[in-house]
Amino acid sequence: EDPLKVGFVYVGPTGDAGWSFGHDEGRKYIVEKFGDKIETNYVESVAEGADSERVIRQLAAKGHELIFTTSFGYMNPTLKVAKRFKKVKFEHATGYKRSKNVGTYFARAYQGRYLTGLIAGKMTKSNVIGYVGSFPIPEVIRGINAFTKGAMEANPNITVKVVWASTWYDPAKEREAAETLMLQGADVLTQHTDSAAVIQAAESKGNYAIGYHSDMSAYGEKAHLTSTIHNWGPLYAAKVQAVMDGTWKSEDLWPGIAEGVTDLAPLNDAIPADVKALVAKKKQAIKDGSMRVFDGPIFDQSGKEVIGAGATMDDAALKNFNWYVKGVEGKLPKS
Amino acid sequence: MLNITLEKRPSDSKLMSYLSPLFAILLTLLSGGLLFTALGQDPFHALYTFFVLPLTDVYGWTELGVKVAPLTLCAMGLMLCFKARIWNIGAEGQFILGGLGGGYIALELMDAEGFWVLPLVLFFGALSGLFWGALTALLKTRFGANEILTTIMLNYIALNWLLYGVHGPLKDPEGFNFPESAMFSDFATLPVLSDDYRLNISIFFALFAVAAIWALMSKTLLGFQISVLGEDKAAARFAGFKEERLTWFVLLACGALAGLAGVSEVTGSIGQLNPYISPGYGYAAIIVVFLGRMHPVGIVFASMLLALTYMGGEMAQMDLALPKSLTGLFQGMLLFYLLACDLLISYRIVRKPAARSIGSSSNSAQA
Amino acid sequence: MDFELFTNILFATLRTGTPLILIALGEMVCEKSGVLNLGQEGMVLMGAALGFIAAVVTGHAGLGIIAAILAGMMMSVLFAFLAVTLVSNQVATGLALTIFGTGLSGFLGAGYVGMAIDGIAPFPIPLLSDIPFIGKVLFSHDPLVYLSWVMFALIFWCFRSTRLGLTIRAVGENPEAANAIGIPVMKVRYGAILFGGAMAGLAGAYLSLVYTPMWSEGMSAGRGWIALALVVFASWKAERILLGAYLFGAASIMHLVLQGLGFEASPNLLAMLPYGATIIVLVIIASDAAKAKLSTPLALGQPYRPQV
Amino acid sequence: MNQIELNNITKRYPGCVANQSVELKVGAGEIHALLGENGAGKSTLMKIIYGVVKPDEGIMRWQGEEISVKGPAHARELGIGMVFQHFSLFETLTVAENIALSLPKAESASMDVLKQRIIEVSEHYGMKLDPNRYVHTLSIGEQQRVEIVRCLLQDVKLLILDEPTSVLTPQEVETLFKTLRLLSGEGCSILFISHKLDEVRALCDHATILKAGQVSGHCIPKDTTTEELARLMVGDDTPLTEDYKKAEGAETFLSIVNLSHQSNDPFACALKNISLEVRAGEILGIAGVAGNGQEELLNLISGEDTSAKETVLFAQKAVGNLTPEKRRILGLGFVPEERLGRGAVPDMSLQDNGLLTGYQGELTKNGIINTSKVKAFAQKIIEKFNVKAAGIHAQAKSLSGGNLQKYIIGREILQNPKLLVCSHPTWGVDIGAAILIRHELIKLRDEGCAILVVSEDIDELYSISDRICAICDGELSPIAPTHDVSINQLGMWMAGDFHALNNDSEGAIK
Ligand SMILES: Nc1ncnc2c1ncn2[C@@H]1O[C@H](COP(=O)(O)OP(=O)(O)OP(=O)(O)O)[C@@H](O)[C@H]1O
Ligand SMILES: Nc1ncnc2c1ncn2[C@@H]1O[C@H](COP(=O)(O)OP(=O)(O)OP(=O)(O)O)[C@@H](O)[C@H]1O
Ligand SMILES: [Mg+2]
Ligand SMILES: [Mg+2]
Repeated sequence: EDPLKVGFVYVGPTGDAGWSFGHDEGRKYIVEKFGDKIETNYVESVAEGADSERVIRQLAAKGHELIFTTSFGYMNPTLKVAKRFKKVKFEHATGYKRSKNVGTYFARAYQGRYLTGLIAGKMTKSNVIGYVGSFPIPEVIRGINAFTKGAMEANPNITVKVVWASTWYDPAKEREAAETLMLQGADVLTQHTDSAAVIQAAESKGNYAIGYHSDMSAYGEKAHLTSTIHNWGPLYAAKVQAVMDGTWKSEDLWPGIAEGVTDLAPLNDAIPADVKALVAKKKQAIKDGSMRVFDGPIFDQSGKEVIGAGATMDDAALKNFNWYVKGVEGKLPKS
Repeated sequence: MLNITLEKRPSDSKLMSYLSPLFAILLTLLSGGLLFTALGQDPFHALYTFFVLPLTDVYGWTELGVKVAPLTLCAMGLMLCFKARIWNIGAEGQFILGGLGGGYIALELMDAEGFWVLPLVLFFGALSGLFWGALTALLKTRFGANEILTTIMLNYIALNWLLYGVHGPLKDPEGFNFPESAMFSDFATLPVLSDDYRLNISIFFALFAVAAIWALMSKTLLGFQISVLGEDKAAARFAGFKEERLTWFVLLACGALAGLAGVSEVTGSIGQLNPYISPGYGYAAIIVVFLGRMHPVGIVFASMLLALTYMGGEMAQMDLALPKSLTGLFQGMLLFYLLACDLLISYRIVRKPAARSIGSSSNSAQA
Repeated sequence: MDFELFTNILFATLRTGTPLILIALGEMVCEKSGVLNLGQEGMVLMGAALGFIAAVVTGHAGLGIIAAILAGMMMSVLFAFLAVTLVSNQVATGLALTIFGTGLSGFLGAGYVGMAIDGIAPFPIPLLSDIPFIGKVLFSHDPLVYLSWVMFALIFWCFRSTRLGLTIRAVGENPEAANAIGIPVMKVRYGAILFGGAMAGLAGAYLSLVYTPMWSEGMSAGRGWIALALVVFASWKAERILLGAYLFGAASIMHLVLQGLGFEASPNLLAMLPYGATIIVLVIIASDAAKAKLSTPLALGQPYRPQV
Repeated sequence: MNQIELNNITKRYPGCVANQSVELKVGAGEIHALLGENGAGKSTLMKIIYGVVKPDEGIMRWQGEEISVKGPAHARELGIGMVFQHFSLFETLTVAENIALSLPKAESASMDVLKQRIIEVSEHYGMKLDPNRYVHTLSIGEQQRVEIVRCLLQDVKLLILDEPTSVLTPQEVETLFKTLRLLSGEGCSILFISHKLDEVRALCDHATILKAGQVSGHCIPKDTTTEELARLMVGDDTPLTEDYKKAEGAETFLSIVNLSHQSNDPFACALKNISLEVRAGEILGIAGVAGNGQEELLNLISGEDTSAKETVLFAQKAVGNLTPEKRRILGLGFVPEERLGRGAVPDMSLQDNGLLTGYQGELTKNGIINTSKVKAFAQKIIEKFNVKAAGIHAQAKSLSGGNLQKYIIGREILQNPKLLVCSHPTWGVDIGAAILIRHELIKLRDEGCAILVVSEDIDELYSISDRICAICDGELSPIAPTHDVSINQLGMWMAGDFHALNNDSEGAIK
């Protein structure tokens, strides 16, 4: 029998230690797991404009039965191709539009962000934590808020300073943003951009940093406290299995720490044992569902209680985050 | 002993100006073949995958058209500028602004119904591109600022305006704050030629632009003036051609054409505004103009060739797992070879008996 | 703004300006000889990629720098062969070099994306770096920052009081006359282009070995273009290149600093700042047309091939 | 022993043989003239001696030794200096820097020493120079001094001067000759190229005449009449002199009124309060050494540069602020100094170059080009003005200088101008073509066109102008009927001495 052909479309190069790297790790995972029962192909650095539609369509036309389109910008092109190739199953990462043969998935990376926030709050001496943002979209704001919430719980005196680099990927610019934050007193940094420049910046100044997407410890052994990482492998394996079994259906998956899709890289030994224990405890609580990151009370920047104690934010609200929680400094830019 | 030297031709060779692109393509294929061999691929299969496979079905040809249309539109505008030796690198910014301006109108007219919507959107797109071209023209004619540099800066600024728009005021209110606009209404979407394919009527805009600019350059005094300005500024001034006006004209025309390309892209293949509306068409069009020898028909072929390198690059990734950067490599090579072969237009290679340096062979001379 | 922050901003400004200085000084020498090389971006990227690869392979960042310089020079030989020997259009050749270099660096560097190396560490100059304020701002940098000053001084001196400087200027002003009095025009141009390539390669090394020790495709992110603008801004004067590069560095730091200071504006609008500033400066420079003409290499961009 | 000896030198260029089996001998201390028509191969031969051009065949002996000159640096080492027909100076460098560039490294090591030597040498030979001045601030005469001093700084044994006098005032020529005689007395050989046969007779000991690349004769200039020299150069069949009747002119067409102008080009010469009138049916000649404001004045007349409205009038209509296009409509025709790169676009065909200024007439309609009419126009110029070209599709750059000039003048004349402005109409044009061009100008004048001619060739101005004047440093001398101005007085005017009275005993020529 012919192997099942699975296609992947990446927005960046596969070796970027960032977003696309994580997805390609997922691809390798299923190759490992299913062996010659499947055949995978990928196209990297596919621009999110009109070209992506052709690439997705080509993959479909070449007989791929399951196609993962792994960036937000592929949402509408994926839907357009899916309309034409009704038998092919599509999985679009980070999007919100689905159809009969298009499902969506994402990771609850904010859960990891919360845990790293705890560490940052404990590790800062200056009580200023720097956050290099890419663009103020809900995904990023959610991360900032989860991180700040964790940090505030660990240390109510901190503030989180955000600088928007206005790029997903420009190492020098990310580095400049990190430097700027350190100039303004930040001694722990984290980033929601794709390169490890922020880690390097922290390392060079003897400060701490927390990575994102993949284990970035190689870029700063002293500075790197941990990273929030994605483990797409199990999720992809489940989807492949479902297609093989004929049980695939369009759904919106948002797995997190409980499913092992979101996780933390190994913690730096500089982190005191009690902090490690705190992180482990909270992680367990998230895993077993006894706690959710955005359980109330949650205050906005003005100190007004937005979510009361005992309440929690639902997923719809999380997906539409467009305000900062208490502890973040500065105003959320309207764009 | 024979040695090879270059000798300037008294008059440029017409034949060579046609042959040079062919030589360049052959050399590129040859080098490409060697490169593929070095990468452990069967060179013929790899070249086939890169240059033939994308065009083995109707779909491939229509997709070629999808890329050729914006490339040709931008390139026709740039050709006008380059003919006048105005090194406008700004088609990218003009393209983006065209998309942004047209897209803005399309979003404003979301609820409007009627066939006037699309022309209005296209018009505004072209107008926005024209406005961006006008900035360059103003900076150049009024302040004498070098256009290569101002256009590059304006490209960055245009991109940031687009980002500002899609992250801010033009964001889809129902889009979960993601940086894209709502999808445009059907009345603001370019009709496709066939429901099976993406190719839309913007290909006719491109063809029309080719015809119009060909006529402009070969039949009208204005076109003649543009050529003279480019060939020889002093002669243009001497003849009384108005440098400033011509500069304005070519930059505005280029802006409008690139803007039209931009708005056609957003109202055509994309259907909304997002941060990625141009995969660098404005820059690629520069190569197209040089490859196409600054001639409208040449530009059509060059656009097709360049579009093919993009599609071939995708094919090579899918089928041969080769990296994407091959596309740039091929494009660079093609241009290099073309520039090198162009030498043959105004020079010829001659094999001369080595100049008998004075004195060195004196004995025989004396004898 | 407190004093410490001010010190730090100045320090960061010097770092940010450094790659621009390296590229722009190289391009300035090249343009002084009458050759316009728009391929900076491609050469920088090749320098960054090959420098990084060499550093990974050999384990020595120093060797990486040498490799980067060689890579920049190799690219510039290609340019020189076309633009000088084969008298091709310099604008087109430069653009081709940028496209080619971007593609080739991405291609060669593909296997090295995401690798980490120990970059070149800062080297605070003993004693000097202990001076308050000045020591921090000027003397606590990495070696390439100091090297950029050395190169600046060399080039400044070269054009102010050496025969070499005169020769280069002569070739850039009137290659025909230079040939007639026996200056080897082609050789001088080759030399200037190669020097430009070496400096661009060095700038690439700065990015991939010092500033952010990693390789990523297109990591120069348009700095080559900015440097080209700087040369015009500086009216082909080394001291003004230094000034311009630091101004630009300050502008690109400031749009981040302003955010940190709670300045309320769209980050996208702020990101336009350096580019807008560059245009304004270009306008100011160009408006003094008479002066500009005196400092512009008169034969800039004109191919020349002596007839023998 | 001869200082230098050339045997059997041949140099071929694509399409022509510039030198064919040329023999030349110059003794020590001898001043040797090289004569010939345009394109005869004089400059090429000199460049071969100086090592700029490599010969295809032949032998060169230097002080009896066979040598092969590797390049200008080598030539200078040997003691050969050359002043080119087209200066090889760098305008943005100082005098001292310009000179340093052509000296061996060791000799230019110290700028201060060099400057001192420049002052000494230049004073010794009576050509004062300030080493600190920028070349673009120097007059043409001063620039030439730089070229010569540059040669003299080294122990020069052979000095080559390629048409050094074409850009000098008569007085400057005298100074130069004194210097050259001094040099010759010191044992330095001189190779002197000039088209001005009187000068050759006054200065040179021997002359070699080149024709179409070959040596066509030798003579001793002092013992040969100017007429005979000319015959040796051009052959028997060409008429040598033309005598035109002077005309009076009718009503004024062009008036320039108190025109002062400083363009924003730092290398440009400022014009100071210039007034002149050109009448229909006359030719006004303006003499002057290049770079004294001729360019700027002509640009203001042609409209390529503009001035206050009332400073330039065409038939009483103020046009100072109008564009060239509008002035052409009012009847302007213009033949600029640069043929290629202004008067004609080098890479365009003759057909397109006809359209270049002919676009206002019937060649276009509503902005659309009438191709067949453009072709007919180009064909007509070629036929009427006897232009030798491969046809209307030939690129302008493929024509020889003289033929292109005929084409350009033809193009302007065939548009029936009311005012024709000509800059150096026969510069670098051989004698046959020059006669044709002058003849056409006179014919146009007699048809009632107002003509303004700017030239450095004084003989030509005397031959065709009805009234004459000179320009120096942006100022215009008095204007007088040609008959009433002596060569001497014109020379004073060219040197800026406008009050010099016409008290010269020789009186006006002709
Ligand atoms: N670089 C060149 N390429 C081709 N032909 C050339 C070149 N230089 C000179 N010639 C041709 O060689 C011939 C001799 O030129 P040359 O300059 O020596 O003449 P000349 O006697 O100095 O003339 P003139 O009196 O005008 O200075 C001319 O026909 C000229 O067109
Ligand atoms: N630099 C050059 N490069 C190539 N060809 C040249 C060059 N100079 C001159 N020629 C060619 O040499 C030929 C003679 O040119 P030149 O201008 O010296 O003619 P000429 O003998 O002076 O004729 P005329 O009397 O018409 O001025 C022309 O056909 C021209 O194409
Ligand atoms: Mg000559
Ligand atoms: Mg001639």
